[in-house]
Amino acid sequence: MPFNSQTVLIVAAILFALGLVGVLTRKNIIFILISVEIMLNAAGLAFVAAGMRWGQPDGQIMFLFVLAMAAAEVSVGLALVLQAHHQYRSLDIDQMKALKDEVPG
Amino acid sequence: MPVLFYIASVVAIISTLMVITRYQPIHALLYLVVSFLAMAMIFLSLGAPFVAILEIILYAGAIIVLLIFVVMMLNLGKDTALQERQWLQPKTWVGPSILCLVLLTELVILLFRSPEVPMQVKPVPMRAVSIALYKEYVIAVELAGFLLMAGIVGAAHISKHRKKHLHRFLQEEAKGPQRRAEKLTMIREKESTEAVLPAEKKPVKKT
Amino acid sequence: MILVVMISILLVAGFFCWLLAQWNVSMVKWISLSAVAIDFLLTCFILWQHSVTPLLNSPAWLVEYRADWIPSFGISFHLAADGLSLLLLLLCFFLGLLAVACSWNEIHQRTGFYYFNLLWTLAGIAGVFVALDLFLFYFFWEVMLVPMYFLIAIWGDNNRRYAAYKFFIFTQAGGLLMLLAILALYFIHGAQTGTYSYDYFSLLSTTLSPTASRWIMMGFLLAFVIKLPAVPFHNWLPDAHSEAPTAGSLILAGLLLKTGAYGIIRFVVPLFPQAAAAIAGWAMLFGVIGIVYGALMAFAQTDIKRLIAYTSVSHMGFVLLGIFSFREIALQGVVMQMITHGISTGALFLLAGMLKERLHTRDIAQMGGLWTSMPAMGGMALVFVMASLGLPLLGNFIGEFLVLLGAFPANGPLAIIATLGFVFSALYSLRLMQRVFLGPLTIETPLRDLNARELATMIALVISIVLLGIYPQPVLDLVRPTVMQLVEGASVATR
Amino acid sequence: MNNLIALIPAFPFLGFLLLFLIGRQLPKPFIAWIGAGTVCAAAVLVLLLGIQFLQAPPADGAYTQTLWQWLSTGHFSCAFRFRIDALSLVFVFVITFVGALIHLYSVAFMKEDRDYARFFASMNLFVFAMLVLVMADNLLLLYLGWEGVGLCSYLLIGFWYETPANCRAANKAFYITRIGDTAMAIGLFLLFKELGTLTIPDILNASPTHFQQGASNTTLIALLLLAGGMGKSAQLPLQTWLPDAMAGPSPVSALIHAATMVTAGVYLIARMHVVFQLSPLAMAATAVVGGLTLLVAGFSAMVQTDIKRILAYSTISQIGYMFLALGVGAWSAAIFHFFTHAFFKALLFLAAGVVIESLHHEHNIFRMGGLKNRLPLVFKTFLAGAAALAALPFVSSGFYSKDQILWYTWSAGGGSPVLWMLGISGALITAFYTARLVIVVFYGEMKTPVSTYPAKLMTVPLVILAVLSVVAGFVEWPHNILHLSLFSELVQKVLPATILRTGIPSEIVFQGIAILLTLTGIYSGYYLYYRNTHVIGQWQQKPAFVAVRNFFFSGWGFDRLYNTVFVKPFVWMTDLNKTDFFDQINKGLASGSRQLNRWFSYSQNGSLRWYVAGVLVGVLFILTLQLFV
Repeated sequence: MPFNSQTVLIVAAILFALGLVGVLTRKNIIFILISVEIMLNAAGLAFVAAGMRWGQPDGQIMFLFVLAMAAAEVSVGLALVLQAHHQYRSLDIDQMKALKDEVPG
Repeated sequence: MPVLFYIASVVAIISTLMVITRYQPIHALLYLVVSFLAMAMIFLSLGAPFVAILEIILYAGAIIVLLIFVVMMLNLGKDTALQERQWLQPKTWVGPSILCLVLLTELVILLFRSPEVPMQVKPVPMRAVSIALYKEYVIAVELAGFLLMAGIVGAAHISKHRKKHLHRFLQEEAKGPQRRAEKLTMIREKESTEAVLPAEKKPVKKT
Repeated sequence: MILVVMISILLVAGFFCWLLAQWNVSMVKWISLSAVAIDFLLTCFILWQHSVTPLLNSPAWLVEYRADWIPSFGISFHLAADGLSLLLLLLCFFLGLLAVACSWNEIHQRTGFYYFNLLWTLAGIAGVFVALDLFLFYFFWEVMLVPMYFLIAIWGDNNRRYAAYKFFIFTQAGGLLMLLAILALYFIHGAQTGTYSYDYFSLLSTTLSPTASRWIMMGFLLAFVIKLPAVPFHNWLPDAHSEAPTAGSLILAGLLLKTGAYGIIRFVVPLFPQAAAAIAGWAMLFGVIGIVYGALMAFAQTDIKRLIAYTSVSHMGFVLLGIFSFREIALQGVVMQMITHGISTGALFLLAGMLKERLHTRDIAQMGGLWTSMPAMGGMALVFVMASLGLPLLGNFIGEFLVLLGAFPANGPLAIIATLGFVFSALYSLRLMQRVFLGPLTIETPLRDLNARELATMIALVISIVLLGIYPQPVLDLVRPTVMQLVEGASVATR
Repeated sequence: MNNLIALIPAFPFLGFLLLFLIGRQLPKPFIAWIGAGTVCAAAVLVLLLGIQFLQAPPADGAYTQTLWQWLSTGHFSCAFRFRIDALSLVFVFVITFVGALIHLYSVAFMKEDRDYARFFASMNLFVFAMLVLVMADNLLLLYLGWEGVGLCSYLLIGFWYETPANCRAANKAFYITRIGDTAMAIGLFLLFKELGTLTIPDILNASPTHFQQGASNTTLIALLLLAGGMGKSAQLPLQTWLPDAMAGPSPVSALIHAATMVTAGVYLIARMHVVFQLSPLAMAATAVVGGLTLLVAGFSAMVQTDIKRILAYSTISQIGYMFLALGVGAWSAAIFHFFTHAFFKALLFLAAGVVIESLHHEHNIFRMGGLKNRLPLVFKTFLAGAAALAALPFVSSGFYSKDQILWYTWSAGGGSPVLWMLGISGALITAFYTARLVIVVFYGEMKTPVSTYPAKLMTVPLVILAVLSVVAGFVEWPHNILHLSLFSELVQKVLPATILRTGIPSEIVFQGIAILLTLTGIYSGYYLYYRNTHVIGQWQQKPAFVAVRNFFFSGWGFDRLYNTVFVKPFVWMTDLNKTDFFDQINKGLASGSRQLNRWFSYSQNGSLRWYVAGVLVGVLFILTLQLFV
């Protein structure tokens, strides 16, 4: 397999898909957060790869922003996890359905 | 370099696969570290050493540590693993996996439509990255700063409250002062009547 | 300028009512009464001014005011009144006075906000009657709609939320169609002439392709027939009328419906003469259906306000029939019908409100024999019931007769069916009279007959309806230039 | 004098206004003065006017006075203009004169009533409206009066409104006449469309040149006007309201439902005679309607037991004679019969009112009887009226007018033996039921004691009317007896003279037959109800007789027919759609969108996984689009 930009992007796509599977299948919020991290990371890889394809620094800068965002996301997300654990005594995502719409009668 | 890249990619993919299939949170996190390290290798092989180092420091270092802290704090151990084991039956994961597979296939097909361009690995120096960062993207950097700040404050705020609080919109409507006063007197009356009753019927706890 | 003053008096007085209600409620009533009274006198003054000079020779537009509003979009603050507008303004302020008077003791909660809404609705209606910039027209159209919504939704009867929503959705749907039509006209006109303007007179000169003209006209027409209302868009009316407070019903029946008719006369026919002529037959048909259907529905109702509401549907059918016959006599009849229907139906709603105040019900099955205890009210009711069934000597007859007389050459069979409306109107009117005032007395509790305030309002209405019945000539002369223009425009179009 | 004719309706109108506005505060004598006084003043004015008219007729045959321009728009213009010509004069005279007498009578009759002011207000308004009707210069003003009298009729039939039956009768009267009125309104529209004017003299002048003889539009207009007249004058098939209208007080029945309002149809047709003459079909229709009505109503009158209903059916029948006369072209004969009928029928109703009041509001004639000696004055006056109704030869006014009609139904231009047969059998029936009425009420043994005796104010009008019932006929004699035809000379200033056919048997033959039949009718009434009362009793054993009797009694089942054909389906239909069919459409729209909302709500299930899957599906959708585009 030649070392093309596509190859790198395919790797990123595979990682992204794996992260997505994680988000979709797991029950525990921690696992979901982890999977989100994988997806963000995969997106970052795609950025970097695209930047390197043109030999420009912009891709790396985008990766930096993704990184910052991931950090903020993880910190808020984990705070929410703690809070959820306190209130629901569980980290089961299926128990948290406060946004469910009440079907009118 | 391609060889390095391929090896790292395979490691990354396998370890990621392990992440999403583990039942124990701590195992998953350890595989995630491997995955991140492999990713750092990929970055290196692409000629982006700065990013590779950041990947290791921030992702594999800071974020993973945060996650591990939380896992330890909440004592997520066997119970969680059991729950996940019971949950992760084929019927729950086959459907989403197929969807994701379709997505992946489509992405791959789309990727192969564009002309194949061989990758010339030519490292972009850190200097260029820094100049671009503080020149063209300076506003974005500021915004990222805001974001992190907000993240920190938000995290601090959210994790501070211990009691279950409803949003004010969700609270009972029209709780005027008069009504509250009525309620208070009602409660008092109730207590006074209960005072006459035998002791074991008294409310156990008063907050 | 005087038109601007009129409208702003109402708007400002409305604000003051809202603000001052916290301190002094009775002052609020007096403020609103005097604001409407001043406007009424101003309108009388304009009419008097123009009656000194012979009306028939004066130009069609008697008062005009124009200022730039948003010049970059061609939006101007353009108000003008011809005989028709002035007449409707007079009706607007006359009924406005009665509306203020009849809510004097009826409204006890949020009085300031109530009068704010009342005055703003009146301001919106007055604005609709004089706006000659289409953007401004739409603006006033909405101004009259929203306070009316609040009037129904806050001070209405038990089922007020439903009625208010229904009223709002119906009129708003029509209003949006009209907005689309206005915009389409604006852009087509701009593309043709290069100057983008919402002004009525410049838009009059737009030449439209038949298809475009038909669609744009349908937009306007739908908005207006919903307001009118014509069957099958009349459903909001019974609910809104029956749930609204008395003054609300009065304004709805007396004025809001007239804005629909006014819109057709002022905009639909002059702007799209060919398209209007092309659908004239259908429009007349719907008018006739409205006449018959409204009458049948009115006959079946047991809720007194719903009954009166359906009579409005029936009477407004005459308006549609008359306008689209494009005959001078019929159009004069339409104007008469608008004015007299405003007065007579308004009076009936006032009476229904008084009955509700005394009996706490709107169900005519629970009434009966009220003449014995309230002969004065019975006498007044008789006058207006007779007006509603088109008894000569009272104004409504003139309107209906002229409409039919004019519509007859235009479409004989439809006019004949419409004339059968006379029979149906007798059916529902007498049923109302009999169920409420005649028969054995069913209510034991002593009832108070009309007091001085109520008597004064009713007498004012009786005098006006009788005057219109025996000497309608001033009205006819006043609107003659407008009507003539319309007829000429339509006849050019049909040729 | 020209400037005074507006005062004639103005007086009663003034009375109405005063009584309507402040009537309840006034003491009863005041009300009586206003109510009766204004009509009397009008009557005096009419007498003066009439004398002047007869002495020095105006140049163009009519007095006119314009009050103000009512309406003027386009080429339509109408004024409040009154016009009195010979025809109007006859009507105005009857209205004010009989009206004044009835008002005087009512002053005493209604003395005990709580709503004294309302009664007189309505009566005055009626006189005003009726005067406007007959004095109108244009058809719009005529229509005003036409509807006005309908309103007053409604108000007065339902005068005792606390009884639901009275209100129903009032409503029925209004509804049915309104049907006729609507037809008439359509006729007016058609006339205006054709001629461009509604002014009566203009119509009469323009019609012969504008319309063709027997053209369909002329016929249509004439038939529509006829329908209007049929409604107001209670002719077949719109006659059912009049018997029920007897629910009103007796003076009302006398004034409105006997003397004046119900003859408005006659006036209208006579007024529009030019239009009718242009349409032979409409003339024939008028005659047939009149002929059938007089028979149908006569048969019903034969079996009624309520004294006022008998008179009501006889009124329908007599107006049938007028229509018959109009239809055959005997214009002046119709008006002459109206003239005499107004006196004797008003008399009969007023006398009946006295009888009813004297017997504790007893309406059934079979519970009366023997009143001849108890109420001698009433008996004598009633007898005078009854004689006129039965057309007793030579000594009653009814004889002269009816004989003329019967003669013309054969001999006039539009006449035919069939119509004559209808008329002559009607005469027989009339004589029979009149005799029955008089004998059952006044002869035999007394069944209900007399409780009150009429006041003087009630008997004086009776006497005056009784005298008139006898002598009013003397102004017009049959030609073969005496050449005195004052009435037709007066009326023929407006109405065309009756054209006789040629080759007709001598008039004396018809007179002989008519007299013979009248006497036969009277005798058979006398025989069956006085001499041999058991004959009726024997007949009543037979079911066929009872069935026929009940059929006649119910007014030939018209009420039941209309009830099943019109009223019930109408009420059913309106009730069916009470909640408004179109509202269901809107409600359907609303519930449809609510149902959609419910369906979409299921997607809003709060599960994060579900939302993410939604996003994924969306992404897939976009990518798939990318793939295939």
